[in-house]
Amino acid sequence: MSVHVMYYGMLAEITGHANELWISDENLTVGKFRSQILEKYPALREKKFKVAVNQKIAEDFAPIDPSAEIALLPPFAGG
Amino acid sequence: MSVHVMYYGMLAEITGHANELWISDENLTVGKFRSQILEKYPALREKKFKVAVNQKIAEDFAPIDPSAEIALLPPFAGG
Amino acid sequence: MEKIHKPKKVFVQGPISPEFVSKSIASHHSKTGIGAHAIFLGQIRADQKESGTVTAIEYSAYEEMAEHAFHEIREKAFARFELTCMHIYHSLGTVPVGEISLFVFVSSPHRRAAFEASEFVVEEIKANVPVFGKELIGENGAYVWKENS
Amino acid sequence: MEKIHKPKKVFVQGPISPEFVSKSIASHHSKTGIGAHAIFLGQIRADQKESGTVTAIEYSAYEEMAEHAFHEIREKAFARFELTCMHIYHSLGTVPVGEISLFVFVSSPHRRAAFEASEFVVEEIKANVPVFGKELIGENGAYVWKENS
Repeated sequence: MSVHVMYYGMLAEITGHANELWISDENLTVGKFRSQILEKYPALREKKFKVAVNQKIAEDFAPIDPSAEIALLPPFAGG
Repeated sequence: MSVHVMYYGMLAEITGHANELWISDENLTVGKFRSQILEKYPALREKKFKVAVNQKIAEDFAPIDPSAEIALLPPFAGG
Repeated sequence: MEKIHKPKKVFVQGPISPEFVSKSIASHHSKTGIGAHAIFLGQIRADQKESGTVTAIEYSAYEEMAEHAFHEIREKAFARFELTCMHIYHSLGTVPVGEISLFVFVSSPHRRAAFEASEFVVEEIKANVPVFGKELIGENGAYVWKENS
Repeated sequence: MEKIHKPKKVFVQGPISPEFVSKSIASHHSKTGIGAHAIFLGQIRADQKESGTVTAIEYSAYEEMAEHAFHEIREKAFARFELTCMHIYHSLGTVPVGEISLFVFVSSPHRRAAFEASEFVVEEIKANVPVFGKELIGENGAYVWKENS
């Protein structure tokens, strides 16, 4: 499966791009996706981030379907 | 003794004037003054008011000296 | 930072204009230690009374005592909260419905102090400042005296 | 009274001007059920960092998700407090120190609801809206990423 992934703020600096197509052999949950992404970008291990699926913060057990929009969000700084 | 008394808001309507010179045979406390004023203006009995002596809200036991400025204050309505 | 809090003129004649508020905000542009402003505005409501609808409030005050009371509120607020500045304006005379009669403006490095001070100052004004208000009703000179709750 | 709370445009490019605030205030003149406005303004502080002094914050956002989050905050605030109206504006792009990046404006018949809603909305924005900020430092392109506490 492949899903659309977006990186915001400092996370885009670390990954080197604002978005990419994420290819995976298996069906993904947020938790699985999280471990794959830490493997690809080890520098993310030191950063706090949340994963949004279809514009909602998602827990690790949540499934990701192929049409989902995934976003990696660094700490919020509004205001 | 005689002291300067001021009436504010609805109290000036009841007494019919904004201020007057208050003449008393005896030395006054706030409590004594309060009973004298209720005697002169019985309509005040139905009204809530505070007595300020020299621009501070005063309790009944507080003495009033002859140079004091007395004010009768109806409920506050600022804001 | 203001270290000395001189008594300031609080009363203004008639309504407080939105432009006055924006000028006050703009004047804090150079105070770059401020992170949070909290503003409270009291607006005259067209309340329904037995005798009709409120059209305006006519404010009066025991002015000297009121200015002292405002000054004490300022001092207490500066002592209690981490404030950079603070401004209070209150109308005297007639303020029609929909217009503003109270403007409380507090500024702080951080939002918590701004929120808390704003509420504190407004409650203190309502409770402790000798301001009196006649709610004018309809067109025939009727009125009721206002009382804070 | 607004009965339907349509999603509203929250983001504006660059600083929010004091004149914009005064126009918003003036537009409530005809809402004569309002007795209390509470306004919160976030202003950019010239904080000292290890590498120098903050000169501006450059804001970005996950805009679609942020607009949804703002909408949810509006809905929650209207459900929880007796509000007549509510407006939120947040800057995107560069906002220099001393300028305003957040404007939260709530109005109610009574002050208690206005105070509580103002605080609620600001805290919700800080915690739940995906807005990101780069604190620009000095003249040489240095920066640090801001994180709300």
